[in-house]
Amino acid sequence: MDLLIQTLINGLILGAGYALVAVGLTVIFGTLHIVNFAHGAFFALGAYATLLIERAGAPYLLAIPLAVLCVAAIGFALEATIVRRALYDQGEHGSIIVTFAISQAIVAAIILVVGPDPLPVPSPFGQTAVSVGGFFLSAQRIFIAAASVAVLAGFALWLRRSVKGQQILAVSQNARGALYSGINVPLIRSLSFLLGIAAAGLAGALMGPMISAFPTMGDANVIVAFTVVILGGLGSIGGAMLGALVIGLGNALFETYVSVSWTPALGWVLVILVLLLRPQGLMGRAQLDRH
Amino acid sequence: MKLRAKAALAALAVLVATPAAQAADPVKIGMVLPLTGPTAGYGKDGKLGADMAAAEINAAGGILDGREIELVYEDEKGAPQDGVAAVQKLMTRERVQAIIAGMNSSITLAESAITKNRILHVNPAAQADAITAQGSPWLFQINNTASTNATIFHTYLTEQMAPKAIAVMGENTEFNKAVLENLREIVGESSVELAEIATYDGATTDFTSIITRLKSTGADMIYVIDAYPARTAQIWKQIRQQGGFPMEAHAVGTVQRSAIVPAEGAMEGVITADIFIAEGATGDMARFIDRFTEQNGVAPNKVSLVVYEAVKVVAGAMDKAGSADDYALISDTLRGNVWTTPRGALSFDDNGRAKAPYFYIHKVTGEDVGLLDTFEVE
Amino acid sequence: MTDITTGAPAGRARGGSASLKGAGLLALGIAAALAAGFGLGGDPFLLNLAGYTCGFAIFALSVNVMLGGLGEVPLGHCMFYGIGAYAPAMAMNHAGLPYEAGVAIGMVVAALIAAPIGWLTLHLTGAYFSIVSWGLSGVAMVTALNLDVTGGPLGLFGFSRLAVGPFDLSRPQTYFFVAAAILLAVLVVLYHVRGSRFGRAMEAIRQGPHLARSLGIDVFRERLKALVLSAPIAALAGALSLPYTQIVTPEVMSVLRTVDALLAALIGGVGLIFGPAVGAVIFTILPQFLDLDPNVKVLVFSLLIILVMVAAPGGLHQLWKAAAARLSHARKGDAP
Amino acid sequence: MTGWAVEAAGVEKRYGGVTALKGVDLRIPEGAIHGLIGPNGAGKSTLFDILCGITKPSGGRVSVLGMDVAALPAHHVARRGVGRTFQRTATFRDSTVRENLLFASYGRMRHSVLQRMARAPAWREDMAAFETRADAVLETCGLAHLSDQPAAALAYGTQRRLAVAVMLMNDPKILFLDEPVAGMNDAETAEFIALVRDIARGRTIVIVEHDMAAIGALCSEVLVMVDGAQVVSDTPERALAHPDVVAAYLGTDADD
Repeated sequence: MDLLIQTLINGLILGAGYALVAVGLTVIFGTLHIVNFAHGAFFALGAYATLLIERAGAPYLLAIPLAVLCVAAIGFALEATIVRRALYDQGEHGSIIVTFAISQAIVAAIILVVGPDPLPVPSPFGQTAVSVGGFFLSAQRIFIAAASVAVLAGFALWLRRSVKGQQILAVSQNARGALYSGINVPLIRSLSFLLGIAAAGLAGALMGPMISAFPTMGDANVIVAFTVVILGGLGSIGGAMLGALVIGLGNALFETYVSVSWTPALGWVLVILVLLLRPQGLMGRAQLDRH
Repeated sequence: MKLRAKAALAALAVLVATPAAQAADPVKIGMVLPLTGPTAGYGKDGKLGADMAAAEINAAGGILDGREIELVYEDEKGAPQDGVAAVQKLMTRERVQAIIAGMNSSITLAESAITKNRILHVNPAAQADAITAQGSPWLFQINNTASTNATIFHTYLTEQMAPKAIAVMGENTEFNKAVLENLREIVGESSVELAEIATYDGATTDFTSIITRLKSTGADMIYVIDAYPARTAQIWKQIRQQGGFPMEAHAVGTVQRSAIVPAEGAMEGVITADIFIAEGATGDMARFIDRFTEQNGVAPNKVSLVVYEAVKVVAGAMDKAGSADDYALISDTLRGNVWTTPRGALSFDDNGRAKAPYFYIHKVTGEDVGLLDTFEVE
Repeated sequence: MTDITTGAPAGRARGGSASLKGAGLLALGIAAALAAGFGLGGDPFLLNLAGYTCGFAIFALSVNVMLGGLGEVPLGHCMFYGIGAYAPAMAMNHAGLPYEAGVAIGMVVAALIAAPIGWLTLHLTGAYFSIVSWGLSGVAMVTALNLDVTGGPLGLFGFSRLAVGPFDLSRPQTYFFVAAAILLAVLVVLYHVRGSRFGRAMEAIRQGPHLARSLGIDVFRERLKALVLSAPIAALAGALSLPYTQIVTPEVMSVLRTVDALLAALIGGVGLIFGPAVGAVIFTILPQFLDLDPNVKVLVFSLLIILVMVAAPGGLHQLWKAAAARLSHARKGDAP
Repeated sequence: MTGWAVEAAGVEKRYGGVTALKGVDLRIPEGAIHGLIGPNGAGKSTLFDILCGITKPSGGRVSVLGMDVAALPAHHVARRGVGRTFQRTATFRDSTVRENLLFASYGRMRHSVLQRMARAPAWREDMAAFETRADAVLETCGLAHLSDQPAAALAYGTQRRLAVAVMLMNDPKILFLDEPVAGMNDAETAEFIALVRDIARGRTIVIVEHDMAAIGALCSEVLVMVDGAQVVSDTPERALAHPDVVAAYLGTDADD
């Protein structure tokens, strides 16, 4: 019983982290129809930015927003120079190549500038673990889960309530219609790209203290994020959260009770099963046939 | 100690006595290291060691009557087919006279299929027994084999630390398999119980559930088998967050500062072992560490050391054999002599395996490992 | 996509010129292979690499059946490549079968596995298909890692005899010629596929699945056929990598391999029948001559790829086309 | 055969919570040119999709050429003589006019890849039959001189003619045209009307169109739909004069 409870706690907290990585992917896909393979690289940039800002003397909690700004600025530069020219309306093929190349370039740049060795990202929550009734909870994980829930809820609310958020939703549902109704579609696309990149940076800043900063730190996390996003339904933020929860709990339970070696296959099997039953994912919209 | 100093003096005498010949063609040695990709850190460490060795050899007048050593680097990117490509390029295009290649066991095995019976191949760091078990006459290994190292370490774990039950977690690699096999054997001869073995995939991002599962077995020792610094740090952090285990150990030869520093103290007290330790070094080793630190601004680690030794041993053997490409002769020279390295006298057996003179049990202390015990390797 | 017409019709003058053009291209390919094979005679490294590149080009062609043919991005295609590499390795090391038998088994198995996989996944399109396909290759990789018969994490190595009939593939020149011959054969087959009823159905589906369906094309069935066709080609490519790599590890099924092939196809041009092959050559041979720090090399290569995509989102052949158009334009309009 | 090319009764279609069609009845006699009009969002395209078997109705009965199209996959419906042009992806834009027709002759060809490689008789016959038919269709649609032009490079009106030519390759018994003259200039429209009259011999044609002049010139009868339901079915003149139709058109912004 205790084992089950600890496992469920692990799974929930794990899921909250996954959601944070996945939400940026899903926003970018939803509005831009770009499969962003560079997400992991921006995740890494978030962790490195946090680390460097902390080294410059800022405390962790201040370093997080500053790091997110830094990553967003890099994202903005890339958007203005590359993404806008090469990707919009070019279909998925171009986006796969370009985002993959961006990712390779960022990882190589990190190795050249900072070096390949993993570096600690200091956090006030550090290695502290809270023990509640015999169950262990890492302070940093609780912080990540809380931040993740707060940020995701705030983001969902902003999408619903604000004018810009509404416009993002409109573009993601029907870019042509949005254009006709006077929405500045290019601006909304740029904004969505920046939001997605910033979310990746935030995830890196929050998870850095747990996994350390190293150039390829994003790779494995982004693979999980892809399963989360597809499971939930590409482009659906609610779906990303639900998918993250399902995969977080599923992985935790499977690892504890079934097999550790086969766990990486679990997410994919879930994805395939769900897609067979609901091709649009758990919370994705059924697409109207448009010719 | 005395013996070692004498050997060093003898080596020095040979070098001094060599007349500084006219600059002949340099002897090219191909260095295959992971310079990009997830294990690029090892490549960086190795390169520092190799460069230092080459600089020392050349400063002392080179080998074979004044020929300089030229190191040609190729990137194996942490993948077998890139390792193979690197070796082939070095052999056929760069026409190197020897190959120094070997960090990861799978990659080294792939590379050794190319070098077998064609060129001198020295594997500095990879440990899997399968590499030198192939019977390649011109393949040599600087590091101990996984089973040699593991036997000593596992005996230490079971006999000296004497836990009731060990829980094991490790990445699904060839290295892990070899270590596990040895562990099963040693544990089988003792009263210690193997509580649980969790083998995870390289893509695993989180270890809490695995650790929860292992803790639930009631084991009083956790033993982690992972050679990847970033993941090592992450695993130990998560073990610490779940309250840790009464006894904690990490596989031989895989704990470097590059894991301990990002672990931010979570590895404090973890028991491990290696063929190298900086703490308390004396004689040649102390001088090596000082020189290295002075030149590079960082202290050397095991990887830097074995790659340094590999270059020195290759150069020394060529020099002594009087040839850079008669591999049968060079190999006989390698086997028939004792080689002085910072660690002491190194000799190679019929399989090309070196045995480190000493084996150290470490305990992680602060940002590095501290010495707990020393064994002489028979 | 206008290039595909070359193989279309018969009976009329146009048909005659098309097959002539096809034969000319084939002759050119054979000449290039012979020139390369003998020209590189003194350089076993380049010959070996060229042999491997031919295998890689075959994989890029297989990927391009899905990419250029159907407009889907088959991220998990590396699974079939991996099956093709593992099959001869397992056949030789476990069953004592010759290499050729293993290659054949691999191709058959790949086709047999492709059918149910396609049935499961080809109802999906776009990013959904890509990512699920990627996931399946991930499952295959975990499987290869955990089974004993695949040699676990170490993989399989120490192959007895890599040879096709009398041709010993451990000799670089032979390896290159065999691989090049197979590459040319695959090109010929794919060229005819493009000109056939099935090839045109694929092209119609790529350009407009709804319109294609309204013309009576069974979209799902043709997509499935495309996958079942491309899988054994990928397996063949995987098998041809063995003489070069000398080892098969689970890493052979890494998604990075598919990404490399996708890049090759996209750089060479997905619409050209030989585009992916040209891309593969650019992709594997070119970096060997960039004498830079490996990380700088990655950086430069990535930036080059981005530059190409910004300048010509359809691949390098778009640049060539544009340049050719400008040239002919300049020639015509030299009066003003 | 009943003499009816299309017989539909009580056709309904719901997407999630949205009802796109609320019980439409439609009968089109064989050989007629029938119009289908209504403001945007009236459900015309959905009805088209259902009649071609692309979309399955949520309720009601649909019979086209005597087939229960709701029970058949779309490509089967197409192979049995039902053709349809689209508003946006009307042609294969990356290919030439001739290639467009080659794609369209899929259903008439039988050769396999191997037969193509061997230049077997099956392939020769297929290609010869194609050439004959393509020449005839190109002639009919006035595209003969453009056969090697890329579709995307054609003038807009010409592209729409190509869309019809693509469908004609299969010699459909019934042809659905989705807003064929939208965006054409007057000359193009006139040419197109002549083309439709020309090809209407021996087949049924159904047109969705906003251009009332074209509808008036071509159709014997029109069905007017508003908001997923039919309002009236009559001759074009009388249908357009119907007060409900006038109200529906005045009450919406009939863009293009």
